[in-house]
Amino acid sequence: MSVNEALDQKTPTENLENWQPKILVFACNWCTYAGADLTGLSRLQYPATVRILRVPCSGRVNPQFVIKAFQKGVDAVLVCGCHPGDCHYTTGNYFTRRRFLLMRRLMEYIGMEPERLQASWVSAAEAQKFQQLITEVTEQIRALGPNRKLRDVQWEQWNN
Amino acid sequence: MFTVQESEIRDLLNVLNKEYKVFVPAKVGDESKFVPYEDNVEFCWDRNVLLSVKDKFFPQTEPLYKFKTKRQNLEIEPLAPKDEPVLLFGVRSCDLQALNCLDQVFLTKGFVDEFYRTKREQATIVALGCNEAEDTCFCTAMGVDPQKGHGADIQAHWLQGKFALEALTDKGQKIIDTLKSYLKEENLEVPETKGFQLQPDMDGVPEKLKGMFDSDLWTEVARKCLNCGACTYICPTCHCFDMSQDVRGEEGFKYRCWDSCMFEEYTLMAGGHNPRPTKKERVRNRFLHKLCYFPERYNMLLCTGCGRCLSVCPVNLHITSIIDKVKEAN
Amino acid sequence: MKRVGVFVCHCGTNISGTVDCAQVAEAAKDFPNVEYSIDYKYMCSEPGQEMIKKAIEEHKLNRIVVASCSPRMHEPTFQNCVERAGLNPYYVEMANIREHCSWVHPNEKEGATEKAIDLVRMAVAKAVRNQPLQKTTIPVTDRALVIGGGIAGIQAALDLANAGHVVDIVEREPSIGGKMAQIDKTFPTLDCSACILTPKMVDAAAHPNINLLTYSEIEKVDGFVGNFDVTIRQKARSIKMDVCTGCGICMEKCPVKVDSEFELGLAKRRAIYTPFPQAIPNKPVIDREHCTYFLRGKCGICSKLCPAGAVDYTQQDELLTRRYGAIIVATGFELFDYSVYGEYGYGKYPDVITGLQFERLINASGPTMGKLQRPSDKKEPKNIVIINCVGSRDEAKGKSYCSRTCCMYSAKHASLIRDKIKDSNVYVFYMDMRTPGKGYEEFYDRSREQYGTQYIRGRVSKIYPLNDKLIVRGEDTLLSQPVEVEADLVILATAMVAQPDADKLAQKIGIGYDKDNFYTEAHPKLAPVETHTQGVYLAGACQGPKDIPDSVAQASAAAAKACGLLSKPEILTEPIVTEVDEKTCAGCGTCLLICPYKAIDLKTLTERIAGEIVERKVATVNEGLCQGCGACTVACRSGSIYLKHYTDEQILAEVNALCL
Amino acid sequence: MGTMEQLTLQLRETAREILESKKAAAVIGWEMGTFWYSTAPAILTRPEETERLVWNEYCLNNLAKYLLDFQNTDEKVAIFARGCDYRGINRLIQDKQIDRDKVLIIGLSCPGMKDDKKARELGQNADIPLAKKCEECTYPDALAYDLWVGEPKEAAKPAKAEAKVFPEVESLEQMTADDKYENFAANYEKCLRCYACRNVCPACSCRECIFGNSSKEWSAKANNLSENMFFALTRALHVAGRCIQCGECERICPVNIPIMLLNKKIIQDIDHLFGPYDAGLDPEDKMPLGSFEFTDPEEFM
Repeated sequence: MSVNEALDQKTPTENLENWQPKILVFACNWCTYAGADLTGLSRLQYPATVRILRVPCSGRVNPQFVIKAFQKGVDAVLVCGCHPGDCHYTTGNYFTRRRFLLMRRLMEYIGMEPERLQASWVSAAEAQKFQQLITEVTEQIRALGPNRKLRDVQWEQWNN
Repeated sequence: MFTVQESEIRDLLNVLNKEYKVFVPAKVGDESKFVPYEDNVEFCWDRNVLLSVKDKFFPQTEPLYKFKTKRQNLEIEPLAPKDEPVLLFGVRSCDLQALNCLDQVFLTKGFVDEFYRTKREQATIVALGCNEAEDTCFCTAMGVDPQKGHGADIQAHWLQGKFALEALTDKGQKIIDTLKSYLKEENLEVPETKGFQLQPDMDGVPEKLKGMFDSDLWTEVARKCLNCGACTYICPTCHCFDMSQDVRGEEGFKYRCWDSCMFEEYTLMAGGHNPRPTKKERVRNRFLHKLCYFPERYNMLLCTGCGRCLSVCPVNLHITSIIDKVKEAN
Repeated sequence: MKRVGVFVCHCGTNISGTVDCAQVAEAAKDFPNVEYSIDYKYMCSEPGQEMIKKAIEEHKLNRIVVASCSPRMHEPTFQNCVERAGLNPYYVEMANIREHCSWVHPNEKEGATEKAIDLVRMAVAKAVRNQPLQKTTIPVTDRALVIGGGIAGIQAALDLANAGHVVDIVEREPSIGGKMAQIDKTFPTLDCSACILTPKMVDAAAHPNINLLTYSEIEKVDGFVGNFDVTIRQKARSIKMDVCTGCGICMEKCPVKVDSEFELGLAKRRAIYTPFPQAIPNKPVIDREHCTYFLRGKCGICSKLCPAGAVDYTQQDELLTRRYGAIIVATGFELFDYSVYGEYGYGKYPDVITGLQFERLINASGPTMGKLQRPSDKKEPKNIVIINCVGSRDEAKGKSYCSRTCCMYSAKHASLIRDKIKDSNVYVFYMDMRTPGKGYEEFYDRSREQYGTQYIRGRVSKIYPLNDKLIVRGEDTLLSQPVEVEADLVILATAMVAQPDADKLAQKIGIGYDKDNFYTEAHPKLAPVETHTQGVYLAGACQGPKDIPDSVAQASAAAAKACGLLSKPEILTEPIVTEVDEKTCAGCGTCLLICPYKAIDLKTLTERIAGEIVERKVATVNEGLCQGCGACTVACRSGSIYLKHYTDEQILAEVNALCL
Repeated sequence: MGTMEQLTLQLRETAREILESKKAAAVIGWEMGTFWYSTAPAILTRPEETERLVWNEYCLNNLAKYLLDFQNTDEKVAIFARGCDYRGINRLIQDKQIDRDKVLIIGLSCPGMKDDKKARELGQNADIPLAKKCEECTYPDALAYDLWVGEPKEAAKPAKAEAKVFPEVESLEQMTADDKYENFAANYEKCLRCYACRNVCPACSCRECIFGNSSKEWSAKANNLSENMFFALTRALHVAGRCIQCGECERICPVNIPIMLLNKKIIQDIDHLFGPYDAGLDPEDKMPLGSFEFTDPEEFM
């Protein structure tokens, strides 16, 4: 399967008109997940393009999950956690920060659009910030269109 | 023998391309491999390609069937192999002998591998003689005639700026007939392949190896091995594979993929026991399989002297030096 | 065989108002391993939980997925329900289709339903891979730590001590008492603040189970519930506490005079001082920043004069580490710095004072022995203006919240002034009068009818000095006309804000705090005095503005919670901790560098490899210390250390399910 | 070159003396390979074997990782060490796979080795260029050693700490996203998943790798572009902060994938983000991803 096949291949499952971006959010249980809950409690709206995956701490998010997600066809990944200093486990997010400072640059270096992997500190009280973040990322990804890079297309190839 | 000018080989290949999917040996970046013929292809006539034709018949990853489970019942949908007549132009004798080894494994002794068989039958092979050996070549020592490809339909030679074709089978003859307009009947003298630097003496080695299972030659030799899979994946005769599946929910594909006896997981048993725990056993197994077990089962060496493992091995663990050491061993 | 039951909750209409629950339940039917899928109005209700139990027996389910609200709210509920049905509680997975779905996508019904289906598919994929986990027990040290010696801290300590537990109170100031010690009278009963507080302070000091660590601060908090290793910095008092009799001679003779923090700058204190006469412990402290001996090495009068020879300049700060089972945070509040308000004079007019300063002026043991006088010229004020909501309910320059207590203590101040100075005029500028407590409205009526306070509904736009008066300009919105008062004294009812270093302490302990740095309770209704950090409880204004009755009530609640914890020799802990696969662990020690709790160590393993006896190092986890953050599992390249309930395989299953 | 022949003799003498006096149970060095341009690692245990040792311009293999084969013996092991071997040894000490006092380091001053692939092409009497990894080498000599072969030199000092910049990484960074991806995908389209790059790497010291272990669900055994890229990126992340730039992975890759492009990018980013760091200089210093600073750059506020 040559490189340009990987590139110019339209997203096999959805055609582009009613395509909805699929964004995976890793949310740490103590801050961002609670912040997302508060966004709900305050009835603040944001697009239904986001799926939140709960992890105990942003320090639990392995950069390899991000690559796996892009392989499986996610359009963007958001890693969220407590503000440095607020981590329930005191140091978890300091390691997250180092890992994802490197990971974002590495992904951009191999050609992934920087908007597709973002990280952001959202505390349990920042409902507004969470809403704005999701709305903003969704707009960015809508502009970029579906992600085809790193995509595992073996399944589709073997199917037809 | 029919000849065609090297400059017209592209027209000849275009004709063949109409009827067959033609693959030719080409330089791609720093490597060389068989690629579908296109006009802008950069041919690689002067030496054998790095990646052999093995994966045209025994691909590194090949889906075998699709399955779907719903509660207890299971549906299996076999995948029909693509019927696509293929023509491999320019396969060297060592690779053809390697194919012959693969034929033994996949087609004989009551086990016929359908996937391999259909690809093999759909393939028409034009062998290409070697004028000059590379420093890593030692096919003659392994009983392979560099100028005569085993089981090819046409034997070609690259001489004096011309390609000489000679039909070996009637399928080959039919092809030559269709290309008559491009060919000129003339006989060229096929020189002897020169430039062999390595001449390992295989005489008596398989029998001697039978008694050398416990020799500490293997401990010595295996110390420097990295246990990577480079030699096995580059070797045209290595044919070990593993089964795995790509599952999505309750649907999936069962596929076959290359595996290497050099990997620890290759012989890892379910209970955690590993009959070949350290690299000494694995290195020993690789060379015994090639030079002793395979000949014992199929009376044919599983090494055709192509020399690829000599060029890729990071630590210079060469089968030729193993053969020499076995000869010397008491 | 994994048999999953999916239960989709309507939550009344909270979820079904947007998400088509029936469709979600229907779609879940053909997810892998799903045997039973139903939707119901209230899953967390009694009938709802009953339905789960019945379904488990009937369909022999061994995995449960509940699609409802946030797991942060009802995961324990459904885990207990499932446990009662004989299933391991960790076979439950929740899909948050309320806070994360129906409530945030009201106008995208179709999108929300599709998202709900995705979330359920993810939960099913994770549930299928969940392993049964058993809670383990850890020992509980029967000793409590109360941080903050105000009324809340004292009350909590007394309740704990009376329940038979040993308590340490750590108070930053030289004496316990907190803000309440500065107050004169308390509403709504107008009984004297000291008369309520000082007996409790004495009880606390005298109680055999209570140790007072005053003039001390929290340096470091390690460990976890039942086993908090707290390092406390006991600042050097320069006084030998056991020798000093508290006679006070040193305080009279000390030549240095400095603004007294306790008197809020309205009076001076000496370099060697006790903050207020009824201080407990009633032994002085040397303020090393202003004491001449420490600044220039001269003087030393206090040590010369001290009959007991209790003064000891050589004392140094001491670091004390103790293990506690529970921590109650009662660090109180601070007043809003009103200098941001130009209209009130940026804090430069001496006769514009805060409510607390007024408490000092009117207090019998205050700087003016209770005689109300203007700080500028010591004259008795006639016209007094009280301004409410200074800094509260003001998004622009102040705090967005209402500080709950100002209306009441302004009414109290008005009543006290009118009572003390019969011919005085007291004007209270207010936006809304908030009198929520028992007897509060009646107290406000009395201050208006009986004491004749004049309440003006409106904001003060400007205060400016005119010869010795303060002209207070505002607007009476009820009469919709401007108002101007020539005031002798202006009292600002400033907002209650969190302590300036509240966030630092929270980070030390590992508890959450909100945008105003008030500490976040686990849940406003379900767990108002607990925090998300097990074993740490909250009491008093540090959790949010509140008055004394609420603070005391909360203190007793926190004490009760702590008693619940300390009364047991050991407690069950979350089994979500890490484990090491010793076969693949290479003993490289990278995980040791990551673990904030020092829960991982290297041990020597002896085993036979290929016929040889071999010793090698592998990592080992102390399940008690591990809090389950999982940061080590990412640092482990071979995946030898994994976090139970959040293994790589489980998370990958969720990611894969997302994209089926 | 005269001196290299002389050094070879000294090498053999030192090795023989060590094995005869039982100072070490084994000596790890290089011996001649099958062709004039090839050498191979030599792990010798008997004194007479030391005649096979050689020191020429093609001693390219990094020897450090062979120390892992001696984890279960408690005798010492001697190893000839150029700069890159020395850093490899420190790498394994930092991962607690070997301990320093069980290694007898014999320092050698490395002149920079020649490119064996070019040598095979150009022939014996052509002017053969240095190997790519040797051109960019910053530490040709071991920083600490127990013995030294050749004229004594004072031990090299760690280079001045400043953030490294790699020209090929810089040029790649300028390309558009699609071009970068096209380049990256084209490279890893060729990958055979033979794992030679992993098995030679002194930063890859796991007992069982997630890529050789189908019970771990990280990777599929299928060889397709997506899985190959996952392998490449994951290994780059795993050796982040550990890669000593020995360049062996790139040199021995059977299909010539420029693997170091990923490692160099991460090394460059670590230097700029967390301060200059050279892996394998001192096993005691903090690994960049095993530690953090409160003052780390903040991009996620």
